[in-house]
Amino acid sequence: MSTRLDGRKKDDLRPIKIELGVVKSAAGSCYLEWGKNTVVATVHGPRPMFPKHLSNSQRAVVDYRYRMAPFSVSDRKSPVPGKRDKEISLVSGFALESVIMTEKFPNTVINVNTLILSADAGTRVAALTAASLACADAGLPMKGLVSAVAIGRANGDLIYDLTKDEEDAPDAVDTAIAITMPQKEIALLQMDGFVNKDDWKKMVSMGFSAAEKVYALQKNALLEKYPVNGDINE
Amino acid sequence: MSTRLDGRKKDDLRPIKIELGVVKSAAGSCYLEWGKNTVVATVHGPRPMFPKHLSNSQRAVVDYRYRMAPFSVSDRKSPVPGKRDKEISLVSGFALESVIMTEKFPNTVINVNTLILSADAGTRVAALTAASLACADAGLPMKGLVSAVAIGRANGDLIYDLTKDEEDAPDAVDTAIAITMPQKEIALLQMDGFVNKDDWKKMVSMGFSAAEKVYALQKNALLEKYPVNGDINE
Amino acid sequence: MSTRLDGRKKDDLRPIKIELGVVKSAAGSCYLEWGKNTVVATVHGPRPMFPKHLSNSQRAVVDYRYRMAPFSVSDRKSPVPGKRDKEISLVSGFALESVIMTEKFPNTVINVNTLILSADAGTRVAALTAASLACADAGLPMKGLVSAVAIGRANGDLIYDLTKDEEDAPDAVDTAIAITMPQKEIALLQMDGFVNKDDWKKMVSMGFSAAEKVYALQKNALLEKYPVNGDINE
Amino acid sequence: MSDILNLINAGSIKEKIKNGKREDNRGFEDFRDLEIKTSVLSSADGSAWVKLGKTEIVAGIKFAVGTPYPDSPDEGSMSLNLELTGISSPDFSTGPPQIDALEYGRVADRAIRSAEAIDFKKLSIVAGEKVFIIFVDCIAINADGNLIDATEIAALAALKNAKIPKLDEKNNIISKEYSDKKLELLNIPLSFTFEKIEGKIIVDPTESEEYASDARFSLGLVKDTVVSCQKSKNGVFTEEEIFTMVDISVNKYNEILKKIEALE
Amino acid sequence: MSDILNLINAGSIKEKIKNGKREDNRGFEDFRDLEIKTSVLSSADGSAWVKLGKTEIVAGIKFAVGTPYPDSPDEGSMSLNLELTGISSPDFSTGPPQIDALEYGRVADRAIRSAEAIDFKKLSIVAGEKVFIIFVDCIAINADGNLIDATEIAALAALKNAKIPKLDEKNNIISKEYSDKKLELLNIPLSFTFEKIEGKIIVDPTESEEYASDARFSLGLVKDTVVSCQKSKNGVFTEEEIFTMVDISVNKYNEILKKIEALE
Amino acid sequence: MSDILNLINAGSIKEKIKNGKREDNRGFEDFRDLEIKTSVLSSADGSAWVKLGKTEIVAGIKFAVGTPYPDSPDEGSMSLNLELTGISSPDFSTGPPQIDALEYGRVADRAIRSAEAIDFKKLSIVAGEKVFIIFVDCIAINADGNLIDATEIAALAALKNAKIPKLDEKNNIISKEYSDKKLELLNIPLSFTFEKIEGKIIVDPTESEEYASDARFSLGLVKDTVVSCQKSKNGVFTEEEIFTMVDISVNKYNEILKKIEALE
Repeated sequence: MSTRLDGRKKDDLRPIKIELGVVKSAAGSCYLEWGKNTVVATVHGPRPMFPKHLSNSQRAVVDYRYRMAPFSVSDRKSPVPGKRDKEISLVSGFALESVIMTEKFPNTVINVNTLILSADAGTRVAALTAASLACADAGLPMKGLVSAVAIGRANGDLIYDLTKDEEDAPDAVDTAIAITMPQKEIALLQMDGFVNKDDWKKMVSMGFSAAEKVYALQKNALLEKYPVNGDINE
Repeated sequence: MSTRLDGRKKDDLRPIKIELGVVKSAAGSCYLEWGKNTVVATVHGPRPMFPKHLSNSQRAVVDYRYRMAPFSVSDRKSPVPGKRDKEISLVSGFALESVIMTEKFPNTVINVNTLILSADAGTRVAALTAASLACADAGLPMKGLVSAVAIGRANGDLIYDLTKDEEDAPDAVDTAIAITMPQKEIALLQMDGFVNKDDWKKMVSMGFSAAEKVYALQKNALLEKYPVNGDINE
Repeated sequence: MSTRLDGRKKDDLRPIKIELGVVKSAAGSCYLEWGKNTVVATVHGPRPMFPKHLSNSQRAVVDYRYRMAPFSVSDRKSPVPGKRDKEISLVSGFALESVIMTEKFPNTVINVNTLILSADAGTRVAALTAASLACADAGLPMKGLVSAVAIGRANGDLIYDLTKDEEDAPDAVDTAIAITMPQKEIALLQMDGFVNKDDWKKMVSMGFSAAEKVYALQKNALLEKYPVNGDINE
Repeated sequence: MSDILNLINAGSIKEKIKNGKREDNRGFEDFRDLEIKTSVLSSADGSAWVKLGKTEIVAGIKFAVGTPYPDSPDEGSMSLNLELTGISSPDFSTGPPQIDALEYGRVADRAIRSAEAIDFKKLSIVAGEKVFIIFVDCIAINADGNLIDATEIAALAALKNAKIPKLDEKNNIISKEYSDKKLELLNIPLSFTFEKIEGKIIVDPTESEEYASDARFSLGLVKDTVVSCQKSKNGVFTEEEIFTMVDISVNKYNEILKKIEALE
Repeated sequence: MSDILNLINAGSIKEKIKNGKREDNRGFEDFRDLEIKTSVLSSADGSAWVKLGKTEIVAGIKFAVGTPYPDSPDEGSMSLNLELTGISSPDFSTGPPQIDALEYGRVADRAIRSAEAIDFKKLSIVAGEKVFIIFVDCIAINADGNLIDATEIAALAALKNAKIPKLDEKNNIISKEYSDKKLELLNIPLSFTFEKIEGKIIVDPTESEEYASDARFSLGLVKDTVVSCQKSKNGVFTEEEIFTMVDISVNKYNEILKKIEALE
Repeated sequence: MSDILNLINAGSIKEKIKNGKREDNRGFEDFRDLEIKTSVLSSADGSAWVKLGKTEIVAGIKFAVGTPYPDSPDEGSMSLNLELTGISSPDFSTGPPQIDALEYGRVADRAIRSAEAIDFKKLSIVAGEKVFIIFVDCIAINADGNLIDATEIAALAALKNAKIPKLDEKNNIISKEYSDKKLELLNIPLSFTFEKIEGKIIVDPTESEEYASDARFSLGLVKDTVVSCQKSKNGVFTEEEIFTMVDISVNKYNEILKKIEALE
């Protein structure tokens, strides 16, 4: 089995480091390093939503923001959010709404902010994984966690968790996938590339097993900070 | 009598094709081809106006939008409305307010949207003519119709309904005029050019007769769709 | 003692001309020429503040705007306010709030607008001096006036009221200072430069004496327009 | 239809879906009638008017001359934009930023890009200096659901219809004159959008059906090759559901493709 | 004056107009006192301060060096802008986009353009590469009606007052140095704005009169030549009324022109 | 902490200050614990993470290549920006323009500029044509008062940490490759921010203390040289208070400087 540029096997994730509760003023927060990605996520709320006509009388709305720091990428990024940022924010917020018991907080907003401080491919899944932990750290009632990961193809291989160098391969395909745990349903799925139907299905399946690895790390981090609660998701 | 590049006589309009009710979700709508101009107009409302301080306790406000599709002109137009678009929207909305019985709907807004899909001179009068029909199609109570047309000068002649080629003549003058029908009063009058007082008066007078031609076509289109009502404006 | 380019001594101000009540529609106004600076200031209000959540239930809020006309400087300035304009507006508004009895008008806003028509260094202090007079002209209850002036260094000398030419000196330091009169407290203090602690303290002290000169002119202007009231600030 | 009516309507939609029926009696895997007209606008370099049921999208192409990106000096570029204007709904003319239009446009855009439908190298005019930029502007005339698929079809039909403008000696576009070359499309990516209502998967949703659903999935395909996908809304899908939707899409691809290939 | 007071006031204005009187006892065809000062600002390349009754407009000219439009490579350009700021009314400092300022500025701008007041070819510096752009920025100091005519007069007086800057060897503007050439005006377009109240036509309206009226007409003239016009507000005019307003304007033209020609 | 809680809290803060105490038992002239980490981000050309008590600021440096200003053709430039995002408070993610962030960033920026900390001439690449622009982006991770001083420290630590990128033959930046030269800082300006509560002057305020105060003063220093200052809020200071704050700052300067000099 061929190894990758950074020595990983096909189904290895990059090293992930999780720290909870880092931002003192937030209800919940998470600092996460994922390879060379660095992310901070915070949760504020639920709190009453203004303007009222944007609120939902049946449930809380998750206002998710995916933001890249200007210095997180090669060429300085403008602080003004672009189309890509807004699209990722939208679908990531949906993914979180699928596990938060939003029906307990009608007419409110839950603000989830994620900030990419350093980027090396896979930032949206790193942010969503961190955001899911920040929600748990905030003590929000949740049906489960969201465990997100990228699956892709580079140089002919279907692999877990591509780096930027691997994403630059001529045949690269990148699939971002988020799984609700322990329910194992798909909460986010975005892909760009050119891949036949069967390989694509394989990648989706790989997403489930890769997400299990992410979930294990998420659980550990939560258990370390909240040992008395036992495993909150099983 | 000299004929024009496209074979028309001085007091000929370009061919006008009208279709009512084309946009299913709108209260009223009109698709209009006027020479090489293509316009769609829709009417929504009246409905309560927000923010309230912009509403009028005596009558409905007409929120008219004149918009050119990016692909409607030679060089792609930015989708952001410019000064010209806003000015035309303002005075066209005023023209419609002069015939709609807005006093019947205090504190509401009537949204009139016009979209130029293809442009070849005279777009503002084509849009206003279509918008007037869309209002009638929406069943809004009206004192009459607005019939709009451009009158101008090109190559020494005072003529009806200039094309873009004629507008590019060195001595070109362009007057947009909208007449309330059957009242025959001036609801819109905009002009740029350089023309002596007497010729200018002639152009205004020509506007009235040209508007009659437009009005005849408008009536036909309405009678065709609403035959049982008889002629709603006479 | 060396004289300056325009013949002034170190502690001379440029000629200041004040005219009150120039803008008929405003509650209070002031036209002020300060050397080659030309400023107009107007005051409107107090009036109820919208949106309400920006208002203060204990007092009036001063909404101060420092604006430079596009033609007031060498290269045309964009009409869109920049960071510098916003910062000056913020601290100038604070300075005025320190003398206006804002507690008398809870939940209201007092709009203070200043417009630089011609600029030659010292525009922020000219604007604030004019604004203070416009507030008095509007009859707002005030604990005193704000008298503002620039103190600086050019070509080795600590001097009053620099011109643009003096500001361009290689060793130039510029300190904008506003003093509440007759209380003699510092309401605004902004400085850019490179000056040792002791010289800087000297400049601050010079600010107090220079502000006295400005105050004398302000009092004269008010007494001329409102002779029956006597000296309103002593 | 207003939001409130849609909400009320959602209940009956769900009830029908449970019983295997759609509001317009289509099968779960049936598209609505699709009508495509091209060359509908004299001012655009290419144009298409697409009706998918009551949903109508107009797409217009404009070529412009610009400078290439530094990291691809010999390639032109494309910009696809979807606008939801007051024409189709008064809610679009004011109010919050159009996040829906942004998402739909992004999904349509990414499919074309990933499918390598356009050979951007052929859009180079002077390598490193001047390239063609293709603007694909799509405007919703009537919005009755499934704007993503309708936008994708309109964009491709308009691109297929596009003529490349002539250039003068300074490489500026000569207005209304075209070279003999038409824009060549290497692949025809199509979009297939599904909604999940009461556990059932339906294709080509109407606006009412969209309101009744809380999970959407869109797939971009070239024949049996996946080129893009997007899961949206706060519902979830099982792995099996995802696989089923891919299989349905691959089966449907040729049906839609034929309508585009039939165009002049 | 606040909106509410203006509304209350409108009734009495209408009553007076019916009886042939205006609130300030002017005749229906009389302008208010007009005062024009130029060279009022040391920083501008040309400037004017216009008082028309209580309405006051300051106009300042700035030259800049820019690139010409591709379709007129040897012509400079002009940009006229009217700003209604918090100086004249607190309502202008916040709130909705300034549609009024935009309309007034457009009407004033179009008259200058149509009148061919400026020979744009004389503003060419290096054909096809560098031209002068003239910025005419007008700011309302006090707004008491008829801002269009006051803006037009202020803009023209400032243009007439403008000196063309000197250029260095790289064709950049040298600050505060001017060539011997003044900007030449080929024509002096003037604007005449009318309001219709209770069926009567009045010229040079005050702010109160504007509130009492629901039909406005503005005409741009060079002597007896019409160069622009704009009907505004939701009232209407008869053909005869329009003709009357043209005739009044032509008669008034020289009266205003003299004040501008008298300027240095 | 919410605005309302801060207001309630303000009373007890004031009471304590009157009795010579601060909420966290610091002396009036004491800074909170300061921790500075550099090289924390692999993507930035220089970076620092500063903790001042609970206040946390991340600063990242990015070099870009641009054209110089016409009036300083052989000098590069710097742009410092502070962002208060939803990360630190949900109020920052929406709502009014961030006037606080703007003010804090301006104060930090002006101190660096006035101190001539960076030799902009050394940032020239091709005189008159190409220069380096340094972007200093600061983001508040946690906002617990005294953002000005924390931002100043973070900006300087990140600048001190910055490596100058390598350029290719066309003078474009080569990604992730650096020349041997580090960015040299000629002076280290530091900021000292004071609040006045119940007539007492305190340094390095917490967010709660900021709410309890109505007068702020910030001073930028290089050793005993003043390089910038800013009085803010609607309270006032006496001459003597200002002088005292300068003296305190000069005394504190070396204490903070050492922490920055200790950085690699």
